[in-house]
Amino acid sequence: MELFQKILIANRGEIALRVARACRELGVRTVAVYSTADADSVVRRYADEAVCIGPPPPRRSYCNVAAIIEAAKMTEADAIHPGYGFLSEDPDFAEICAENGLVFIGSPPNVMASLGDKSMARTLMRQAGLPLLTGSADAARSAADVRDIADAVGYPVIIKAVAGGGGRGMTVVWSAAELSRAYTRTRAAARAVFGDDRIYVERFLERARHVEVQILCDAHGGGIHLGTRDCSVQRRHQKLVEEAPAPELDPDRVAEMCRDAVRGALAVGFTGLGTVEFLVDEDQAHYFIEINSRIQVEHPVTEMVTGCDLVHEQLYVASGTPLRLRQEDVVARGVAVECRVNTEDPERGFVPAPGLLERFTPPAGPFVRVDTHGFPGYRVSPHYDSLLAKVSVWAPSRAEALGRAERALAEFDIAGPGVVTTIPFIKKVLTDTEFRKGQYSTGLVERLVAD
Amino acid sequence: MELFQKILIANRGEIALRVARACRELGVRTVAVYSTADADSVVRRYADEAVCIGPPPPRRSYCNVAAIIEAAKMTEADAIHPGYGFLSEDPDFAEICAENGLVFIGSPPNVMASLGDKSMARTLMRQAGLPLLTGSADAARSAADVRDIADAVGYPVIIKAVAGGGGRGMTVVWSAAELSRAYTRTRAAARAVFGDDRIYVERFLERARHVEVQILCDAHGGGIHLGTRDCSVQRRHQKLVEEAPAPELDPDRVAEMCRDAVRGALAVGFTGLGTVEFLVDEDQAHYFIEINSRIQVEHPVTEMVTGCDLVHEQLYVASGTPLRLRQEDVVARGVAVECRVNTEDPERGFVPAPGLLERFTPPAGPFVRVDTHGFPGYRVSPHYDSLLAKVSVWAPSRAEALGRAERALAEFDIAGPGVVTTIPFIKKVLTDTEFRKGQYSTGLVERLVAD
Amino acid sequence: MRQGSGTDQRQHVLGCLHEHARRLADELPGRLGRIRVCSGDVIIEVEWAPIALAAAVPAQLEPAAALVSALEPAGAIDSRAIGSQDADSGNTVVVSAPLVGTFYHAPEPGAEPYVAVGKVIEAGATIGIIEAMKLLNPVTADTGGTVARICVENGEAVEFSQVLVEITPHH
Amino acid sequence: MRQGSGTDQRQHVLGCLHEHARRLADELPGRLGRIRVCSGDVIIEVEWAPIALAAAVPAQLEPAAALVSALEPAGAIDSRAIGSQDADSGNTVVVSAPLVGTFYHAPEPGAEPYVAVGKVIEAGATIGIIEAMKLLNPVTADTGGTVARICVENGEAVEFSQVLVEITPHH
Repeated sequence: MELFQKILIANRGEIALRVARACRELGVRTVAVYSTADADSVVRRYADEAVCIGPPPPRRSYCNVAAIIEAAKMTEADAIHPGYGFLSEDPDFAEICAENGLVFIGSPPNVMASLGDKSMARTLMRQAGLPLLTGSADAARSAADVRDIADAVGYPVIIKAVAGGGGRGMTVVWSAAELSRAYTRTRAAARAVFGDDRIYVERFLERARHVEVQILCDAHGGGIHLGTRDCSVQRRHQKLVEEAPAPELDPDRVAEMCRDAVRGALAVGFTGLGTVEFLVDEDQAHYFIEINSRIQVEHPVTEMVTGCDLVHEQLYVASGTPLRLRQEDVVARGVAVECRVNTEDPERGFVPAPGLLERFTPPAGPFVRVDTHGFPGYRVSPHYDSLLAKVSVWAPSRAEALGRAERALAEFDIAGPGVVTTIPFIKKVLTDTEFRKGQYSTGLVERLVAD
Repeated sequence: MELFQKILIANRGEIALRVARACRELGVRTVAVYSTADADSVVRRYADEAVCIGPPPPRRSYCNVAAIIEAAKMTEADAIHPGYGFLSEDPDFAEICAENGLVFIGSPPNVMASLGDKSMARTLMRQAGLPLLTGSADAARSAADVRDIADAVGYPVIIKAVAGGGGRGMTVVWSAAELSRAYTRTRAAARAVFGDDRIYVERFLERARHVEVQILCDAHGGGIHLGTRDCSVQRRHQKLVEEAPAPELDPDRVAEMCRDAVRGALAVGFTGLGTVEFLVDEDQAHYFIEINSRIQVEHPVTEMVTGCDLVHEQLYVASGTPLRLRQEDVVARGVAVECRVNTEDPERGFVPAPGLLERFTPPAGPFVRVDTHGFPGYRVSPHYDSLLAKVSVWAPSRAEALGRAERALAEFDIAGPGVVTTIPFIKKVLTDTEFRKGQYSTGLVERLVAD
Repeated sequence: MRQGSGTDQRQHVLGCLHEHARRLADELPGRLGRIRVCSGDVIIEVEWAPIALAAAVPAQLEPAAALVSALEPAGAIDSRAIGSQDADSGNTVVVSAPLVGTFYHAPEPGAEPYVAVGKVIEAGATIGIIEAMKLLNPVTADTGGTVARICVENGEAVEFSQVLVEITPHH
Repeated sequence: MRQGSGTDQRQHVLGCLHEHARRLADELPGRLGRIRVCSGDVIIEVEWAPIALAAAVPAQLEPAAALVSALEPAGAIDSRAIGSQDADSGNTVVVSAPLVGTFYHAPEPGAEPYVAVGKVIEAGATIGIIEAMKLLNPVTADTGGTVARICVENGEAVEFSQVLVEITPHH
């Protein structure tokens, strides 16, 4: 099976560079696309070719389907890697790629459409036998409908946008008194953000952990998992620290969750690289939340414990190659931790704090990996996500990995006028007693912020 | 068992930084020492304290025993890590450390002394049952003695200085006609360089591979090995590319060699981290060459395949902790390759080409590790070794590792007036057909240089 | 695609200079009259307003605002944006590609090109067509004048903000 | 200082210049009128604001030589080498530690110190002792003069090239 000749990378920042590196290792040529705000980006220089696709606003550049398709055609690319965010889970874009003879590196459009509808995804996974949090069978039809469900489920409940996902478009409701207002607000927000005001209701777990399973499925019905990641260190559903494997879980429960993940994905015809997200309660029961069909920001921790280059494998299955790994070939070793270094000010509610990087030297040395698009003299753009660097470390044990993460973060030299990063906050997380014990839940960050 | 409180790092360059990183991960404070030529070094800033110990010439700074001992005393360090080179295998220095209440992180002085005498090391290893190349039982006493041995062994032979090692002080003799001149010359050189003109004679293997075994022994008689490294890519006995494990060897032969290594080390009371070097002939028979009792330049490849931080383990055994790993805990996975980026000009016989690094951005990304003391604006000093950076990569297979090494080297951005590196030459090695097959010998570099 | 690495570097330097100027202005006490930052052979000049002459004021001010916009990388890049702008090269303005696609000189194969070098056009005139996703998008000039140069061949692919045509305006 | 042509180096230099300008403005007394920092042939110019219009002559300060040594990292460090050199501070020379060890003012506890501030010494005079590995190493001054300052306490550990004593030479 032939790999691709030339891949257009329809993304920016660290993930664009990460994909370009994988392509180069596999002898695949690359096309970078960039907005005028990213004219000095590393990936623009790194790629074999580069095309300017529009002005800074994403909808006119990185989400500009016409510009990207035209760029692929003019450079004679045969596939498009969408990275994460932007167009990575857009079924329409995937379909247009196909119509233009381009391989979209992701799941088939109809599968993405089903999974993107969180209510339908719930239904499909229930049919596949995955455990779900009690809640609405389908999208709730009215305020009364929502009230009936909430009463049946018991408070607190969470109202989620059907078109949401990735932590966006959800509201926790603690009592019946708040319900009607929360319903109205969530619907309005969903309509504004997603153009789809359907919502559904689920039981809300207060002390849950957010655990996800990395899956990889080929186009021939084969599917494997690559173990778990714990992503409970979140602030308003935005992840700050992730680790693999999820700590302090019963191995049998983990095995069951991973089997569920693969079964669920295969049941809906999923192909490519994906993540099945679960909530895990205090009794270690797991509940399906959603499936993502993109490479995740936090994929390096899985790579470090499995030794598997996920982007390589993603390209292989996208090209039609059957899985190169059997389930028994995937052996997790040690512990990996990723720290997200964002240009945000934790002291001021994590507001973006971009600016010119006058000093920028990432950490290095044994078992440390840094994915970043930063360099000395780089100006962090206010137009995009504030993720500047991912510092990932590996060690044989969790305690050693956390020590190594602290060492690495202490080495990171970033300075510039106006530039503030999440590093000090991440250090607080790493030294938190509850976190050290591996017994943390999604409430951790809120507690640390309050301190 | 308590680890050290504060370690003085009696070295410079990348290895000093590497040791400082390990110390920081383990919560051990560090003292850097530096010559006036290294006043702007990274490790000086990285360490908790720093002491200027002398002017640029090594014998007045990094080999200046009095200055280093005094620096350790004034900073109240409790141990000294010697790195590699300089004082790392100097039994007198180790003894003076002990007299001053400082732990020398290495093997006991008497063991180092025995192993440093290559003729005595041969004798000890023969007694321990290790296979040796046929040659003189002891140091050869005269030209006639040498001739008798050479006639018995058969040409070509190699004349080696008893006090040599690490590839220094040896001459290959192809025929009886050259013998007398080579004998005289090698003795004279040995006298000049080592202050000891004793030599010995061994059979010379033309198409041999240089394979070494990483060993770790505690102070309680315990010893394990951490697998093999192939270091056959050498130019005049200076290594350029190393990999772990040594490729294309019969697993039973490897197991035997590794057992020999541990047995030999334990037989002479070796403790700490060390390397047992072997020549492996075309029939995969192995012959002992020497034992080194220091951390090796090429240790990262072993770390990458075993997941074991060798400097951590070195510190633990030096502090008296029993081995933390059993032999069965050491499991090699995948293949790691290290490329030495030296500031040398391969086009002009590898002459040093130091200078100001106007541009310096090392490669990064998945499964790439760079150990370097370089930074933009750093001036490579002509006073010291020309090793500027070690680019190490890991992958599940050797072919993938070589592809990744090529990717990483292509990313390395180094430029400055007068600065030339070995990168282009290393690229030639990586793409060489014989090397790709894993069937190379110590003659590889010479052939590539001749091309 | 078109910006050489020399330009990249220069922009990078400019960004730094800008920062230096700004920070000096921030950090230095008193009432500044002049800051000069130069990279040619690395010069920083700071001049304070002559106090006694406060009334006569700032004839000599190389105003901060001008410096900022000249040194601002974002501004430099945005100047490649859609439509016509003053080009560096004196008195021509450029029409750049407002989208990615294939540039055509004429409405259809064999037809008369919209413009030719030397032709006089009015503001708002169509200078070509960019085809993207099978849609034909006319490209118009914001400024009238004489067509000085056609920078892209007929049927050539263009990226966003690529210069298509240069026009010498009439004054 | 070796002047590289690269942007990186120039930026580094610029950073230094910036620092100099800021610090000068911070440190210098009076009301500043003008600072000029230059690297081409290394100049700093500071102009004070004309106080009462007329007569205030712009004082030109800070000789180039001082700036050179301030900007040259390697040079600055090498100037810490063994023996006596001209110090930055005008007309004193320093005696620095020729080895690492413990500095003693006197040959033995309770004895008269070799030198004291104000004492006149001749070239070659012992100014103290450094003990290293139980050996006592006398430290001598290359230049005679009046002892201006003793920079290290008795019994204090010193690193290589650390300044021990400052001497004002006689002319």
